[in-house]
Amino acid sequence: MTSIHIAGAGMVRFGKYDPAVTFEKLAADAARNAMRDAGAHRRDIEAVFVGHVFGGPVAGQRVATELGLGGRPVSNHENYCASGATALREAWTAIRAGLCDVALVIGAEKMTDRIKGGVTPDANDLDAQQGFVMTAGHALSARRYMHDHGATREQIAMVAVKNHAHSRHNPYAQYQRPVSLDEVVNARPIADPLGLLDCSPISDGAAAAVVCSATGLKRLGLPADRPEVRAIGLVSGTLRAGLGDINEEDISRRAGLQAYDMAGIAPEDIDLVEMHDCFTIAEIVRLEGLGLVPKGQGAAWTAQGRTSIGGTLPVNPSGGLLSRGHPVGATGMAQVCELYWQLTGQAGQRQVDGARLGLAYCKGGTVSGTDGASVTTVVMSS
Amino acid sequence: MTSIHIAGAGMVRFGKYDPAVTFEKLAADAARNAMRDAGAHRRDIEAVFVGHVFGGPVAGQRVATELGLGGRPVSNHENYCASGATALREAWTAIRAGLCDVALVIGAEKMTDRIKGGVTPDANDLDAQQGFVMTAGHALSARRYMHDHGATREQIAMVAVKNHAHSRHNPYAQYQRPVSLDEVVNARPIADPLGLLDCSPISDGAAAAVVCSATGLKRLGLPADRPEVRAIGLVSGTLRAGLGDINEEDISRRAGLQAYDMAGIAPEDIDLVEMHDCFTIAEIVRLEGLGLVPKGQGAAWTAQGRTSIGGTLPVNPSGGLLSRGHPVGATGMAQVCELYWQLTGQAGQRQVDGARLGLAYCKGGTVSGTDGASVTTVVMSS
Amino acid sequence: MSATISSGPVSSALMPAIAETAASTSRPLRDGILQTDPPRLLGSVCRACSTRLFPARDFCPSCGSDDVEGGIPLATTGMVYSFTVVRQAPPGRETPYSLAYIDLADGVRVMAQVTGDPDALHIGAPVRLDIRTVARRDGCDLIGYVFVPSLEPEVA
Amino acid sequence: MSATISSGPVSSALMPAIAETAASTSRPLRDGILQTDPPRLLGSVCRACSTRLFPARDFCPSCGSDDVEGGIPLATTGMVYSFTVVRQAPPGRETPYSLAYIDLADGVRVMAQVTGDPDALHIGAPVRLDIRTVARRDGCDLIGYVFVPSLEPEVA
Ligand SMILES: [Zn+2]
Ligand SMILES: [Zn+2]
Repeated sequence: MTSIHIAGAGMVRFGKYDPAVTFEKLAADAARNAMRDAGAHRRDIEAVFVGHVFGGPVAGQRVATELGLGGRPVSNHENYCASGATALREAWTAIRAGLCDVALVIGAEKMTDRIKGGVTPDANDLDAQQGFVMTAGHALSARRYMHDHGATREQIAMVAVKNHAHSRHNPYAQYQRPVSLDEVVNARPIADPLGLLDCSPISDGAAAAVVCSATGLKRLGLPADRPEVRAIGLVSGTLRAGLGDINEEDISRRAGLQAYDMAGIAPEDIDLVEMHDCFTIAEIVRLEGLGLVPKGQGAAWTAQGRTSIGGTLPVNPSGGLLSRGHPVGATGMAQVCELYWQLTGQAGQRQVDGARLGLAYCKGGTVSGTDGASVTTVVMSS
Repeated sequence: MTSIHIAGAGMVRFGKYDPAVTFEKLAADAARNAMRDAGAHRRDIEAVFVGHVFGGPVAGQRVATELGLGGRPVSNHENYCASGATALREAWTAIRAGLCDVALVIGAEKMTDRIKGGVTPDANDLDAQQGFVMTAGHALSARRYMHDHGATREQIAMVAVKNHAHSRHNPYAQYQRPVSLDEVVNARPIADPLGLLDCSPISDGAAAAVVCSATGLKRLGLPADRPEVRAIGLVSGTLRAGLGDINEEDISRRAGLQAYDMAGIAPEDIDLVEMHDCFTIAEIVRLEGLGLVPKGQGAAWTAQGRTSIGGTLPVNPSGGLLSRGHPVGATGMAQVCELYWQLTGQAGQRQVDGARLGLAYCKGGTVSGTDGASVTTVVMSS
Repeated sequence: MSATISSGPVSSALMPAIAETAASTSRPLRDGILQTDPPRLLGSVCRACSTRLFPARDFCPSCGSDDVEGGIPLATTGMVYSFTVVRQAPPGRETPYSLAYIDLADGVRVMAQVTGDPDALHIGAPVRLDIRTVARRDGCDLIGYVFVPSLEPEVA
Repeated sequence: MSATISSGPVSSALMPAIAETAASTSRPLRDGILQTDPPRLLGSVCRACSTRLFPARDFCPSCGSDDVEGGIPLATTGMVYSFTVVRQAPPGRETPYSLAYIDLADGVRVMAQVTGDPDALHIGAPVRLDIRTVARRDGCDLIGYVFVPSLEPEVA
């Protein structure tokens, strides 16, 4: 079976763009950056895979037309916040299946002119009818985590402090200034105990990569040692019966195991993580679910700096969703861009020393009664 | 490389359902029918692929939860009217890549409570800003086809007469009564020269199949001679420069060639076609683009009965989109269900004699300046 | 069921009206999730492993059995497993409101709003079910459910 | 540009106003697609193979070249390649209106509405460009384009 590589990656800076800056423009700009980075011309691209949630029907085909890539197989893939990573998984699968050797993968979203007051589950969802919103779910998680493990509000808030400290050095991040613990703890309350700075923002943006087989790398004239996509796990949630721990993160555990098995690695082998920190507490419980941090110790690890750049397990050197921003369909591919830059030593002042094996995790959507809709786990090595 | 088979297929009747009959219920009912037909239990299903356009984020995960299939990889795929076939292509690719052996593929749509006055291109589309609607595009095609090839209004209308005659025998069709040539020609005008009965209706519905590798068939205890999915083509449109024939159907030609090459067949080998007749004229020009009917003769062929059941090339024995209905994300999988029933001799009074090799064609969406957004071509053999 | 009037932060979707007053123009928020006389949430129980679920399913997620019975009245009392006060929500829903996971006495966890003073809420607080009109749509009362804090023994 | 007032079926989005009257509160329907003085649609031309396109692109779909020049004024006269009268459309757009493919004299095909009597339209009918206000949004006139039937020689 062929190995599958990232030949090049590119983004646009995440942020809040004017309505005149369209979904198509963001996506095409990110794609051009990735193609330039890979030294890929139009003629090299055999297929286009696009992940997005709110771009509307055949959004990927509109983007491909802008890019002069009309004619190729183009497809659109949606798994809410895991959409970008799902598009990558479809490309990775197509290359494994021998359908193509050089594919363009784009994650993109234009949210600021479409989404008001936070993303929500489907209106038919029973929990949504009770007033469930994403923030509330994470607030319930945080409250119980503090109760069960003696974690403090400040320890949880340190996730935001850490990730904003990292994003100072990420030119693609929506926010590039540090925030203090006081600022996080005293921010406007959103869903107790979480405040505004515990929540990732609503953002616009796009991120892309050129994904290749070994044959494809040769065709592009690139060396065979480009970062390799070793595994991409995808799982959905299961119905939770009984009175178990809501922070059990069984869905994360299963997604992690799937990726570790496929890549032939153990969680201890991982040098850095791009984690779906849509909320501060989420970074903590997901790291624990993945088996990367011992159960109940994630908050303390954060406060001790163990998940900072320079710590034992750097998490979100990019700044994560909290600081880079969270255009939902783009996030998975932005994580892949960051791993690519880290694994090729191009991450500048946010470079993680000795970055050889990275994991990117996305979790998308909710389905009433389950522990989540969709989780992806991308394992990449240098 | 493994062969890939349809182990079982199932639908719900297409039509206009009450708002209380949800997207999730339609999709789950079709899936249960397909699983029952394949003799597949929950434990047999390794992954779920869902095609839809208007179901909302993580719709597939909501359906999987209803079905008790939580935990598996679930993904949502969109290529407008080609969404169902695109989901099948992703499953087929995953099996080829060795990711699974038994997959459930669902195409579903709940339109009647969401879509008013016909589907449209994205509002940002330049043509849409001029007043382009889908019907108008096909009316422009019909007018020019009549001018270029001396075809008559009545010959084009015969596509609707033929397909409604076929659907009398399809228990899953939205409309099961014949219509006369007079009824079609004198129906309320929509976009001259096309009237109401030249247009497929707005519908609700779902269709599903259990898709297997040879290993998967064994696991389900099924014989190895289940219908095989020989090829699935996927192409996007290209920008049209100059003053060429708008009925050139280059996109259909390319999609056909891709599928014929992959399946190792010639167009003459095809015994029957499930064709995306979203409008009467579309069936004619697409058959010509695919190389199945000589250029400019599709209208005459239809009027002569050559594309009727019993003719030399039966097209839409199911009744097609015009009669079966067109819940956009479901259509591609409904075509696959029909080919499965035809190839296994289960099509009752609409059975095509000697059906051994079938083609299903979908075309989805528009992008301003191109000849279409997305075309899929599924080749299946008995 | 007592005629409890909500006194604390409850969503605008939760109007202070009780189910008994509902005429023929009332229906449950969703088919099959509750009954009004006596007021109960309805779930399912697995005949193989006794797992209870809310809302009802036709299969058991614990053991995979299809031998599951629906329409089972669930316990009306429980304890707060975790809670939050939601202070920002998408347009159309008034804030603040208290949202909680309630662990019912028969082992079923339910997500619902809790009435009363949010500052008095705590993990482990006893609550009881209140079936009531929670919204009005197309001239019809939608019957839903909230939980109400119970009197609890003084802690020394 | 003459001050043509539409006399036939034209969408409600096409108001009978002309571009010259537009004050500073007017802008094109889309950036870069037209100019008002003189009134022209703007396209691109490939320096390698001379293919013209509307709207402009930064690459040539015919030969793949990136050596493409934008902002090229296109011919203002052309012929109807095909046409339809749209009698049903989604909410917000008034019917009927005539929509056509226009083949411009310099080899570019444009989709646009055509003013005037739809019964007089036919394939091959000569038309000319009219740049005009086609909609109003946020107090701003949106400048777009339609085509107007030209006088044609009597056919014997
Ligand atoms: Zn059980
Ligand atoms: Zn050229």
